[in-house]
Amino acid sequence: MTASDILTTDSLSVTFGGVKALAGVSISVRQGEILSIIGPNGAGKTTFFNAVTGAYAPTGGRVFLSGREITDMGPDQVARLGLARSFQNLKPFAEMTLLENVLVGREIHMASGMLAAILRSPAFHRDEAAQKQRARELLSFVGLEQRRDQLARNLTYGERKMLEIARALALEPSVLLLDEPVAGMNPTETGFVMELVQNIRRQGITVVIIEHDMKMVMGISDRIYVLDHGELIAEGLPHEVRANPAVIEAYLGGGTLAPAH
Amino acid sequence: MLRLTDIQLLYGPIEALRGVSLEVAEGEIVTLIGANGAGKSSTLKAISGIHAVVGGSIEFRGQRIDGLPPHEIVGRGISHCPEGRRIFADLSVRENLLMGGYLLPKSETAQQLEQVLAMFPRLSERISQAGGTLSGGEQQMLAIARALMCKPALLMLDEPSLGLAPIMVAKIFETILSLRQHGLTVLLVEQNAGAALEISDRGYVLEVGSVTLSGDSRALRSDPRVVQAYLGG
Amino acid sequence: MKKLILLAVMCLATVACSKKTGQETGVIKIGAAGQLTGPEAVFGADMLNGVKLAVEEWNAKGGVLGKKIELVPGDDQAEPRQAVAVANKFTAEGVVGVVGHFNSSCSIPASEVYHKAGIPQISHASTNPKLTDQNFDNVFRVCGRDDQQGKAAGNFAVQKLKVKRVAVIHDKTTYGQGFAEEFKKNLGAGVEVVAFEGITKGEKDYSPVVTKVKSANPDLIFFGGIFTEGGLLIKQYKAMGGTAPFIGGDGIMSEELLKIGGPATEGTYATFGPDTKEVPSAKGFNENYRKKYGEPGVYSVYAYDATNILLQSIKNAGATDGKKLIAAIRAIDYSGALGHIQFDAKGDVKESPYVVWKVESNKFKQVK
Amino acid sequence: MNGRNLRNDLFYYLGILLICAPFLKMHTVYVPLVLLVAWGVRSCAAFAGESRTFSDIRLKTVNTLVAHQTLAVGVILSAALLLPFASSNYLIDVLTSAILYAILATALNITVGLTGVLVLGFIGFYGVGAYTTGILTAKFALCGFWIALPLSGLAAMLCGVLLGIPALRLKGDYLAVVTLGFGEIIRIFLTNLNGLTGGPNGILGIKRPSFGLFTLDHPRDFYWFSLAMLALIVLIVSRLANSRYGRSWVAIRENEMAAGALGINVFRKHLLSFSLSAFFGGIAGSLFAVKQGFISPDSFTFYESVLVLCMVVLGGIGNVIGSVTGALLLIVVPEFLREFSLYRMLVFGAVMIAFMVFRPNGLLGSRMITQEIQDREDDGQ
Amino acid sequence: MFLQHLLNGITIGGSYALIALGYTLVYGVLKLINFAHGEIYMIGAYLGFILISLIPAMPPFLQGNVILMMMVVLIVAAAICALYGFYLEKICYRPLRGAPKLTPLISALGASIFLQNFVMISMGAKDQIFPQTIGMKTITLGGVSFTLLQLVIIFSSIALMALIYWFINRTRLGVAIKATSTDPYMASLVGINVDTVISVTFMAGSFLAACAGVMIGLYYGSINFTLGYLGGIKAFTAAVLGGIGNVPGAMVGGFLLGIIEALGAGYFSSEYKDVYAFFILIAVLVFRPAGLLGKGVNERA
Repeated sequence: MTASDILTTDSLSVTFGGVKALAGVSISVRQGEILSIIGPNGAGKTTFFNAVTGAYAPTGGRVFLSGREITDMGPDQVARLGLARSFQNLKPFAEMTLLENVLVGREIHMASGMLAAILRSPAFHRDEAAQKQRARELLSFVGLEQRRDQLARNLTYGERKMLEIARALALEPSVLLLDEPVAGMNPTETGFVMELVQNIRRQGITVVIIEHDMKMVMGISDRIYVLDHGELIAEGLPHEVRANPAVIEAYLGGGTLAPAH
Repeated sequence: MLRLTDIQLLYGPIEALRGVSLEVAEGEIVTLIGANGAGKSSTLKAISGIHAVVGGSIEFRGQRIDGLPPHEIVGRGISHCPEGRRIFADLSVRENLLMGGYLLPKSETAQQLEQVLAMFPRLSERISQAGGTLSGGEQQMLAIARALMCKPALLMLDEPSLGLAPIMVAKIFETILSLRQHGLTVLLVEQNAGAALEISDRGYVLEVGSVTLSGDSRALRSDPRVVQAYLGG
Repeated sequence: MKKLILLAVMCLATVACSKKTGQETGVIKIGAAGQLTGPEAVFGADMLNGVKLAVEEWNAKGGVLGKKIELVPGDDQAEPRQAVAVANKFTAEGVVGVVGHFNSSCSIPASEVYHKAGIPQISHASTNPKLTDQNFDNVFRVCGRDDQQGKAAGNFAVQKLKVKRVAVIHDKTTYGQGFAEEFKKNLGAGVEVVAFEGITKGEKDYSPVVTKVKSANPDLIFFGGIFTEGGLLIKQYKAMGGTAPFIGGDGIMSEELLKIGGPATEGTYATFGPDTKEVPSAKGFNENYRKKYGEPGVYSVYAYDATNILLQSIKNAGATDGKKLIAAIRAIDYSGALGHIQFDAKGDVKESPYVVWKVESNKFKQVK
Repeated sequence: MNGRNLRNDLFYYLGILLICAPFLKMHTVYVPLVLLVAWGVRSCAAFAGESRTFSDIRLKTVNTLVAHQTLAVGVILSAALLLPFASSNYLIDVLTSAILYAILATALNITVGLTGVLVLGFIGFYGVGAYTTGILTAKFALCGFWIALPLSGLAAMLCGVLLGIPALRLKGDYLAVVTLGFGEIIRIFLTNLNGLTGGPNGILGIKRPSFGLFTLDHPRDFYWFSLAMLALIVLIVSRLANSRYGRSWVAIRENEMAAGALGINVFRKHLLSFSLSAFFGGIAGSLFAVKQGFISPDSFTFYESVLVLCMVVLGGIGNVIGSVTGALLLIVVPEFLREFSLYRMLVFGAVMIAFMVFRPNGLLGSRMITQEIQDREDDGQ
Repeated sequence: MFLQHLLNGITIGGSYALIALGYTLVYGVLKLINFAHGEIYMIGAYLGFILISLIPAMPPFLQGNVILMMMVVLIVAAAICALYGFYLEKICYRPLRGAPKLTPLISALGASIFLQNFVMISMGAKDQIFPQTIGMKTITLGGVSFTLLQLVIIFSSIALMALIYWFINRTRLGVAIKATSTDPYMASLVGINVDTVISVTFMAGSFLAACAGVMIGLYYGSINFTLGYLGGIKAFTAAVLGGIGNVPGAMVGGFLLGIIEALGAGYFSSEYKDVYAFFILIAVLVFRPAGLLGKGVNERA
């Protein structure tokens, strides 16, 4: 582990009822980079995210964030330490407005206590106003500012993805994990997300992406890891990975119909 | 074979389809492309009776089918393989397939099962495994195989390549092509517009709940508007 | 829309029809409170019929003080909260006196409401000592007290049956458990209580308790509770090969016990009031009741007499005013279906009316 | 079309009559009753889907209320304050009961409505509160009501924490059954711990609270006192609901995993909502004890738990005002039905079905209302 | 002693299991706790009683054959009760599909209150006494006492469970129920009439509950209109104990609950009988949060 590594795993393993979903994966994410993790379905990519963020308890190995071990921490602790994520199958808070969705992400930055909330003290109002302002900024960052007072259930699929990103950014994380951010999007929309991810990185946030869309992966990644059957089978720069025979065999395929334009 | 005339569909107060008209002829592969929320999946759901249309008509082989419940529509020969595969995770592969042939007379089930398994040899290897334990690609195969069990005349596939590795995507498209050789008509909804148009005969472009462009697949692939918006230049 | 209007109209019509039109003057209202619905509705029905019978008889004779008597039923669902609501409703409607409630846990909180309003309450079945121990001047009961009954049962077990080992079962209710504890208290040092068990009311399977009791090998099994559970207990105990006789209280003293328990109930004892069949007025009660409502329940006759006492007192007092009426009840010397009734200072019946009954050839017979 | 409908209708009504037949034997008078109920519930179902009139009226009412919030609250409160002058002790008593249940429903709404945790044994907390007050003020006469009141809340809260620590790790209906078990366990302990709780005999002689020399003895005074407590609790709960606490609760209700990933300690927030709701439940119990003056295990049955839950759902899950309205309806309506005597609960059951079929989202709905307004405005533009 | 308690537990556990199956089946397809199911069980018991009281009016060839007669009573009562399940779903639950999760709970409760009072008013609040029929003679074997009827009841429960297990796993309709449980949306897309499947599920559950009701009535000899309340709660607990939605789980849970209660009441204090069951339930759920045989609760998006 070098000083510039912000997130590292050391032979991380997860077992479900005897089946190894993740078999000793060691990766390191460098400060400020955009890193992609690709691999066939069931290779363990989402499991990897879940294990890193504390949603699953790893059965072996260790995880470090900014040099601090987070292996056995719960998801909320990990989040407080600056690791945010989005979900593959979207999980917006459907019965809350967009603004409230993002405000939930601001929760860990809020200072006013219960008594202040009951008494509606000036400190409470100040805190609420400041966080609402920040939430609005984040919504406008992902292009949803106009719809801030609508319920999240009324968003389209693509908008929900944007909302999830805004919500994750509300944590002010140092690392952002995105699980298939452009799945089901057309090239125009994909372009927008790529732009967004670049902007996020420009704010100094390290981004880790799971994605199948090779245009996106090859287009913005600084480095790529390839997982298969819970193991790392390749890593490197985009053009290296694309040319790696093991990756082609397990994942990319050689067919003309493969959308790796 | 299938004709949609000016159909309208509401999700609560939101108008999902604002007058979609399209046609599918016997033996064709027809693709619907469009952005998220344009109404592609809604169109399929309207056809299979999952959501009731509030206006317009749907005709299949000359008979109105709008307003019928889903199971009757399946009975008439339209099979809908929905987005996200939706395998019955607790049921075995065999049970999944048998459920696909739920409406077949008992005497024909075994024979149809054999035929479908012949098309997907991988599934016969896993015949008594629970559906949920299959890999993503296998599940997609199972979903298609299940949709074929009811001997449909028209197969509707919703985003069959979604979330699959590129190598698997290629296989799925090969499978769709081979289905046509078996005499099946296919209505395909795909995000992967390039690949979809490549294997289909005709295409429709949906935008905000209505059809804005349609025509021969080859023509669509070279239409600058399509290229710009859906094929990514 | 049309349908909805029609629905609304029908609902309104139903409500309107069920309401009495206008305030009838010239009637005397008396309340009858008990559980008319809910799990113990059978007791409510028995009580209501008893009260009805008395009221009808009085009305047939021209009412009291020249006015007709109107019966106001109040459903407390055996719930203390509802009992208070019923009590308040009675006072608001100008009821001059109340027969009820059934459960002690309903009678006690309701009695406070009646006390404040200065209305007499005569309970027909609340046997918990606490009810009259509150020393409210307006509260009376025609039934006995658990301590009296527990004493009667305990003395009988020790002196007549000369038992050495007793098993006690109760149904965890105010009545059942209270009675069981009083019984236990009165057994004295020479008797060993080999088991003290509680059961859940409303169940059908009591085999675990019965198995346990049987293995404790008692000479006598006491049951504090109601005939429904009593019948099942006796039946299941005998089916398991048990031989000791059961003894219970007014709660099991019912034809229903014999039906539920079948032949197994033979030899079962129960403490209860003396045989009313020998009292001429009771004979009349039994006949009239059967004619109208079928077989009387255990408490029907208590409700009937409580009503008669209330109405007789109104007649004696010559007024429906609370104070006078209460004084008249306290002073009454009444002979009715239950025999001779006078109240002591607390509002309890002066002479403890308990005797012991035994099931012989499928009938309850008084033990001489 | 009519032919098919007629056949369906015939099938429906005849079928119902057929299955009821064994029970109706000689009681032919019940036949129209059964048909009426069958028809009524069905009409509600048909009507719920087909008209917007009711929804329009409701929207307008809600809009007006929202627009003149302060005024509306003022009017309702002063009406509630003045009501006792115009009504009998009976009505006051019924309303006081309704107020206590409204407190319970408001408290339960924190877990069921806001946090999305189904609790089926809520009456257990009510019982603990009531008995704490009973034991402290009457049984052992250790302290007065004003000390017992907060202690009752705290005792219930302690139970909430003790139950919550193992139970809140469970999900959905499993948790619900554990809380059901808790309610039953509390009741059984109340019945059997004779030395402490008086067993099935309960505790008698709990005094009404007093301010100095002035005792809240008249039903009217106690009504005002309960009303004040309700207002206070509703205020606290609605303010919490509209703060970061409420947002975290709703976030957990909507999606636990996502809430956790946003740094919310799901377990701790669950426990907080659970113990708060237990606390207010205990407070309601304490009030109940002094209102009745007598408590026994009979008041804390499973049926009561479900009744409170009904109030929350009936008013609209997650809606604080809805809970109060639900409590009012479920306590007051059965009182009106007393006219039906024996048929009271029968009618009540049918009304409950019909109501839910007619308004599946509860009387006031939850957030859906504001959303409906929003959507309509969007359509208009 | 131990064997006696065990036998007692198994007898009552069989009826818990039969009722629990109804909860679990319905929960599977609708993810709904059918709170009125206990009343269905009660109605079943009453139907059995009504039919038995009609026996004197039956043809003589039936009256002569006790076993045949009981079979007829059981099947007819259960069949009518299945229709109660059908109408319950049609009236109280079907209009509420897609409503918030707790809404059907309230209409279920309404139905429960309605049915209870309906029976109370039409049949009276008194206990109804079954005629003392067959097999009530006590047999004692090695210190364990039981009646012939008890054995018949245990075996019938097991046979009925085997029947339902076969139905769910081996028939096309049964597998369709399983499919609908996993994914009703997809089920409709393969041509399953989901409404029919749900109706069938309710009917099957009610059928079993009615069988339990009739057997309990015959065995204990008396029934009343409040029977469904405790029976319902106990069976529901049993279903959760085994893992709600899981068919074998309901059976295991039912028997286990019966045995726990019998042993608890027998060896400790019977006053706390209901508490043991809940304590065991809490303990089981703490270690196996989805019940004994339940699978992990799926994370739903």
